[in-house]
Amino acid sequence: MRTFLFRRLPSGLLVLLAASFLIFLILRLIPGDPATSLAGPDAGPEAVAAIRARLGLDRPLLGQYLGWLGDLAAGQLGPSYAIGGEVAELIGDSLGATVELTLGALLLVILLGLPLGVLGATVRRGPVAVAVRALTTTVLAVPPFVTGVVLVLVFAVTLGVLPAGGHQSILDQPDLGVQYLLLPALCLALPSAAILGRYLKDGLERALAEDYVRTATALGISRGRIVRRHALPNALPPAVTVLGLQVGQLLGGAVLVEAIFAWPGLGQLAEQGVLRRDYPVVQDLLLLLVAVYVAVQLVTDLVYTWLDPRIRWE
Amino acid sequence: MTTLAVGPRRRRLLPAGLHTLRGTTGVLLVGAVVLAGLLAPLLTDADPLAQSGLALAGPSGAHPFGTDDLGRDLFSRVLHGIRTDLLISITAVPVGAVLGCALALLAATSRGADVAVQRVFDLLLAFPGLILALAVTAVLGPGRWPVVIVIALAEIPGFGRQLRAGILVQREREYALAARVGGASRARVLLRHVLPNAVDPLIVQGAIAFSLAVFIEGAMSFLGVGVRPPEPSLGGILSQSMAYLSTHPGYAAAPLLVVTALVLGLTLIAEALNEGIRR
Amino acid sequence: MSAVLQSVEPSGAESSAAVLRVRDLKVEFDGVEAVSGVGFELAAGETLGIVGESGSGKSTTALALLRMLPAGGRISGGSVELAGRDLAALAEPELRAVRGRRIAMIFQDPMSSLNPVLTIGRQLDEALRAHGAAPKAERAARAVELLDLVGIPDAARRLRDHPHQFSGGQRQRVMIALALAGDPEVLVADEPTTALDPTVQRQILRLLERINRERGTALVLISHDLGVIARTCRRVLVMHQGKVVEHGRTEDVLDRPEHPYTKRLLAAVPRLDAPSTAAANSTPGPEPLLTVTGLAKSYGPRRRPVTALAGVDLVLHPGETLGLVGESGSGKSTLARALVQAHAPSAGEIRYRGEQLTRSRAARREIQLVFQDPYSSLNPRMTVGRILAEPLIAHRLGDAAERAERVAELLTQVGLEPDAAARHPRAFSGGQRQRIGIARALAPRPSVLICDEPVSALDVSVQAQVLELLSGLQRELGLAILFIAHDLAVVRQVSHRIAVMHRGRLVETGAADRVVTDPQDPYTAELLAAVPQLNHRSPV
Amino acid sequence: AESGDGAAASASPRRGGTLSLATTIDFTPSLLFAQSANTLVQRLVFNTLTRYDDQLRPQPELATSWQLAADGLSITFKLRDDVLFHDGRKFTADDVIFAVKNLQNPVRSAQLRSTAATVTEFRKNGDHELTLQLAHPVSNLFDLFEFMIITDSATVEDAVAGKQLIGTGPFRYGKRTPGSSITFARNEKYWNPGRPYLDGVEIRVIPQADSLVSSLKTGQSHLSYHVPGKDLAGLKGSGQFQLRPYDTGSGAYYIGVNVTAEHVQDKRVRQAISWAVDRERLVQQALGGYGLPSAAPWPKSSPAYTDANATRYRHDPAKARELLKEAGVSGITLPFAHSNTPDGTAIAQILQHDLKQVGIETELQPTDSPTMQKQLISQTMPALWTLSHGFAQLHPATLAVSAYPFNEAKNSSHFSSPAYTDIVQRAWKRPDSDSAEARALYQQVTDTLLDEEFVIDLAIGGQIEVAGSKVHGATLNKFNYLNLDDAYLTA
Ligand SMILES: Nc1ncnc2c1ncn2[C@@H]1O[C@H](COP(=O)(O)OP(=O)(O)OP(=O)(O)O)[C@@H](O)[C@H]1O
Ligand SMILES: Nc1ncnc2c1ncn2[C@@H]1O[C@H](COP(=O)(O)OP(=O)(O)OP(=O)(O)O)[C@@H](O)[C@H]1O
Ligand SMILES: [Mg+2]
Ligand SMILES: [Mg+2]
Ligand code: NI
Repeated sequence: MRTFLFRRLPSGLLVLLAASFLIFLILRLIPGDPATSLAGPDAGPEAVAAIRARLGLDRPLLGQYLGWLGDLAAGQLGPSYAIGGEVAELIGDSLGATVELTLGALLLVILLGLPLGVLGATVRRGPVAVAVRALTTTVLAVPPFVTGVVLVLVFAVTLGVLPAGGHQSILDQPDLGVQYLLLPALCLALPSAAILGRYLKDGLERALAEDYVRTATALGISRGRIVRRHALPNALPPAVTVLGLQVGQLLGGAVLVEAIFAWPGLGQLAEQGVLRRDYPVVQDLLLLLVAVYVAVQLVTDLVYTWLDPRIRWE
Repeated sequence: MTTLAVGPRRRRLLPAGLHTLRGTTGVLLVGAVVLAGLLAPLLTDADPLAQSGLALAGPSGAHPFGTDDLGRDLFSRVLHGIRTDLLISITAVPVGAVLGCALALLAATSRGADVAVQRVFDLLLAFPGLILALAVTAVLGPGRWPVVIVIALAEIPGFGRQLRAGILVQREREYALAARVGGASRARVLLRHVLPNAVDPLIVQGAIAFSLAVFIEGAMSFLGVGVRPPEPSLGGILSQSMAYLSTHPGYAAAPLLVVTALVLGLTLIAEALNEGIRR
Repeated sequence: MSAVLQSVEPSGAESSAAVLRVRDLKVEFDGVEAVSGVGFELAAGETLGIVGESGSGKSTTALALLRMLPAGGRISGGSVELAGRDLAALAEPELRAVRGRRIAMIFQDPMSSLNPVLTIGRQLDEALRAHGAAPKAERAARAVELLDLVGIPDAARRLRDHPHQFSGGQRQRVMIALALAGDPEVLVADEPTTALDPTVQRQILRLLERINRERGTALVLISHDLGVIARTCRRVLVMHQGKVVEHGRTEDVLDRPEHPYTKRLLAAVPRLDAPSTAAANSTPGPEPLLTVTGLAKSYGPRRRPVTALAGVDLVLHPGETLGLVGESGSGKSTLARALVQAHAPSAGEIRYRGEQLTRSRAARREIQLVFQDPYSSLNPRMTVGRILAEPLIAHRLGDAAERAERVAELLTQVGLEPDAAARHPRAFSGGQRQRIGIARALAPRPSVLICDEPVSALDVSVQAQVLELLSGLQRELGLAILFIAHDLAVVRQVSHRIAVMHRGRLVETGAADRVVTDPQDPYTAELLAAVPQLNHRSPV
Repeated sequence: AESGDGAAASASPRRGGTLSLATTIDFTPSLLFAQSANTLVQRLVFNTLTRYDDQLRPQPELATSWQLAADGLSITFKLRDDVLFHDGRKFTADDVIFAVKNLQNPVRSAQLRSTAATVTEFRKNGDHELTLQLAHPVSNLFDLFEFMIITDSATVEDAVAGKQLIGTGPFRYGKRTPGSSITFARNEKYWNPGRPYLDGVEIRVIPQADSLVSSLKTGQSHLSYHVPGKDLAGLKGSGQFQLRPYDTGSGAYYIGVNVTAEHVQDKRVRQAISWAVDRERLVQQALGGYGLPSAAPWPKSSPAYTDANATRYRHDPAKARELLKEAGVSGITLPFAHSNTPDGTAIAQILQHDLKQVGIETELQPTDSPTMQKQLISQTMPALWTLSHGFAQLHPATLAVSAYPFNEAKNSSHFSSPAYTDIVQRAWKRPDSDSAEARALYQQVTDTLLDEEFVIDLAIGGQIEVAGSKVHGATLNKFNYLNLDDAYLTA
């Protein structure tokens, strides 16, 4: 495991470096600059120039880039340009909300995706099969921004059982926190759950066609047990890879869902940052997302290895 | 007597599996949507851009799907929206697929290249898509191209990873070794022998890719960086309709119906092909 | 155990002692009849062998006994009565109670038939809990007992291991242990030893015999190897094209075959005691064509290497066939692959006509390989014509027209019609595919042909055809052949000399007849002793 | 208690409760001293010297009384002496001096900087009295004091960095979660005894307008000023809410014209555009009917507002075509930038359609706001764009000297004319703002604007307060600062 980490570390760092460069570049390529958006709607050019100088935006680009990397290496994130506050605090605050949302969604992805996949692979006919198919298709066909609005309309406005949006830390008030978390997490989880279910269904179908399932059947083991105890463990490793990919999507793709549910997470912060050209916030945030993603990939590979004994021994 | 063992698959004119009920239904659904898009000018003579004071009207003889918030005929907009989305998908998905496959082939050349390509996929997957969408549109200006680029970029890792996995498996097959022993160069083994056997999963991936494309187009419209208004697009109509979901749910229904039919059709085709391949 | 001999006629008088009674069984695959009217009875503790050519319906019959036909297949007639109940009429839960408990099956390929991600202990436990709810500790004890029974050393510890940590022979034993978990009355074994070398094969057969003897489990053994049947079964059933063509006591059938097919089958079986026919076929040239010295190869990470070849020395003369035998995993395929430069050896050198072998295209042309598995080595997406033309294109031999001509010539050479070029590999039978593999290897006109187990997967009649083809080619083209196989009888028949491999080394090399009749190395002797022979008679 | 709150306080006010306020736009600390889209925070944490009543007459707040010199060149304030900042420090005349100087700093980019800059000298008469000396008289002087919040000089940098806000207002700044919420707690030592009634205020940022409406409907939020017009009808119908329009409006929608661009250099083309657009339909379809179609920038609260100005241009495509013909313009295509928000896009599409009817093709350019802003400031706008502007709600001179689209010295339209400059300066540099003479000048400004049409005004957006039935007494000042001094929640 240690060697595994060592082997992955250099390429991971390279990814981060490449990402940092791309992020920096993309941000500067976007027209509009932080000083003008900071200056407000009726500012004069002199105000803008003064702000540019104060933010150091008049320095050469390479200097700005290296300066950023240097600050990062020193653990200094500095103040935000436009949103207000320290970047570290901003990211720290929204990171908590995003982690909550992502973990909540991940849990739902598993809770929904698993049965969808298993039922999809084992029930071929009848109302259950139709229901599974209908659910999967709808979820895949209806974009999350529609799902979100519909969920709010149904559960918050019409039924009034769940809040329409906002965030309550689950750590402070678990019961209330869960109520706030449920809809956005569901909205975020649905497409991923459908995708996971799909891959799982595929994997299960393939596993169920394997010879060892024939062996188990010949031994008189019941169908249900074969699916659960024999086929599923074989279908899980590839599903875990898919899940790992989805975590990246959940982390980064939450912009819309966070906007709909007024969830103060990284997605919102990133959108705010881009909309105000708050370079420090966006740069650090995107880099963090890439780093988290790289880490998630690493964890995925470790879990994969743990689930599949064949790899462990090679 | 020697029996012919049943081969892993049968080749027919149409890909295997599309002859099943599931496959046929899928082809019909997708065909209907595509045809509706292609024949849009014949199916309706309403101008999708013409506005009137009659906003948010319900379905009527003149407006089968009603009108939108600016008094435009929704039926015509949806049909023309299909065209837009088809055009976008038909450019973006193949570009993403080709780039992804090229990277996967590059990965097959050496260990170093493999690690590098894998990290490129990581990078593409890690970069938040919507931020990328905002950035690309801001740089290029609004329109169809940024949407195409964002979708293509999003499709690269999907295709690339699938193909890479396929190549890794196929490369270890004996026929690849046999080709090598027969004197074929590495490149020839990869391109002529391994690649044709590794592309099967991409058919399914391709089908899924089209629904992803419609998704991304919609999300970009939602963020105001989609196709240039007033050009209609399915995602665009859908995102505009959200503001009226509680007061005029019919507005959202038409584009949703089309997207659902398209996705259901593609899913069915993908599944049918999948089964055909596995058989 | 006393063997109760049943009436030879399956449709004859009913015997109250029969546990399994099959009557006029018919199986269809999508309307095509694969098994048509098979019938037999099996009494407790009895042994029955089923032989027949590939595709004659042996496996299908076995699966029908458990009502476990693959999708598309169905029992279209007849009955399978197990302890008086017709399986065809049972509901799924009742069937489950029968499977594993009354009748159990051992499948051919032990690797794919074991669940790769579950430990052996878990799989045994699953089998045990499928019947009766013994407490966990009791089941664990039973599992150890079962592994012990099938002769896995250190059973208690190995429960925690996964299938890939066992050798091929051990996996087959685990399969048997699983089948025994439900203490079945009937055990059906479908080609349990086909891929195994003689020593391991003997161990498995002995185990089956012991189980039959000690526990009174009735045994149905399916094999294409008549020697295996001869040593294990008291009665035998010969199948051909879905029908039983002959049925009787093993001695009777083997000594006095009545059906023409049975006669053909018996005639095709190579006999270990038959002398080599190689010398009559061709005379090796004096100058060595291929010289291998100190060849070594190891796999895996540098810190934990697996040594596959540990210093192999070998010469091969033009026109000579060198047989290579040895236990599974001894490095035979590794050597073959090193010779065609599919991988670089860790040490040692290979000389061709006295020159160091290079990676140049010209050098690679001279040595060609015929693969063990004819199907997986043929590209499924290419026509046979393309497959055969590929080496010609690679070596830039001729233009398109010349290549087409050469392809037709090659096909004729290996006994196929030239119009075969337009078809894909899947449209050919196993034996035909093996010929295509040989044709491909011959395409660039090599002087050395390496055949890695070219006949192991084929039944004896097809095997005979392929062997005849090879010796014909040697006769005409003066090819040098390295012939790898695990069947010593076959090897003796075709080889001038035999080399015996054991744990990555050649332990013995000598004239074919000499090695078989007068082995010098103890390992060779062990190997020879393990070969099942037709003249063996089943123990009573 | 001051005047003007009698009507609101019909039921007896109740102490306690936390008011939850929903907004689509987050508070931007760096724009604390500029008028931005979110001005809910200013008057909660801070106070101003004076505040306007409905007739634009200044009323005392931190200043108890004032004396404007007859020549309009100086003003003397008497200040309250019982006011404490949230950190316990006493409020004095120095704080007023700092506040004015602060607005003179270009970095603060305050729109009223030009007015603040006329203050040349500060004379303190003790801690609670001071005189401001002006370079010349200005007609919008009290706009400045309505606008200028009194901040703590020591922590002003922290304030614009979003770290802490220290003022004298009714609420203390609590915790801010950017993009999500800001909380405020009651200032127990507020100078206005017994106020505020509320224990706290929470501003919830809900970027999605639909979500904001849901939040109101579910009772999660009590009050909002950011409900899109098209959702108001639904809320009004439900009977759950009180809707209250403010005459100040929420800014005006306009088409900006770059007068250096081809074709639109010609005044007649610009006028044709103004005739071509259907302002009524725009208000109906894009603003849900909540807004005032108007060719002039002035909302009803402005002294310059007249019906005649508002309806100077009506929807008259024939007239537009005639003007275009006269100008010799046909078959043109103009680039047309607009904000890429749903509302901005809807408005642009409506305008595009209307222009097309008179033969002007446009190519829409959805642009995000920072890009637009940069183009505005660097004067690189395309031929046409549509946006909204503020600052017409007070004294008309403020618009022309402070709002960038209308600035006589430098604007995004590249428009300048000596006549415009002269009239603007004359309207601005005068001591009174409400005389007949002043009004005549305002009319001249309006006439110039409506003739030149470098800014083609379309409609004044409605400023609607949506309050749940429990909410009472919330008001906005003329700069849309939220005043909750007298607000309370009934049970
Ligand atoms: N799943 C299937 N679908 C269709 N046909 C099948 C299937 N399985 C077997 N068959 C056909 O049934 C016949 C009998 O096959 P079976 O596997 O029983 O032969 P076998 O005697 O076991 O041969 P081998 O020695 O090669 O294993 C063959 O013709 C085969 O092609
Ligand atoms: N690619 C590989 N990586 C690691 N170990 C390998 C690899 N290929 C073969 N080995 C190991 O090298 C040894 C020799 O294998 P090889 O395939 O040459 O045996 P063989 O004599 O051909 O056996 P069989 O009769 O079963 O085909 C075995 O222990 C095997 O497990
Ligand atoms: Mg078989
Ligand atoms: Mg081998
Ligand atoms: Ni054999």
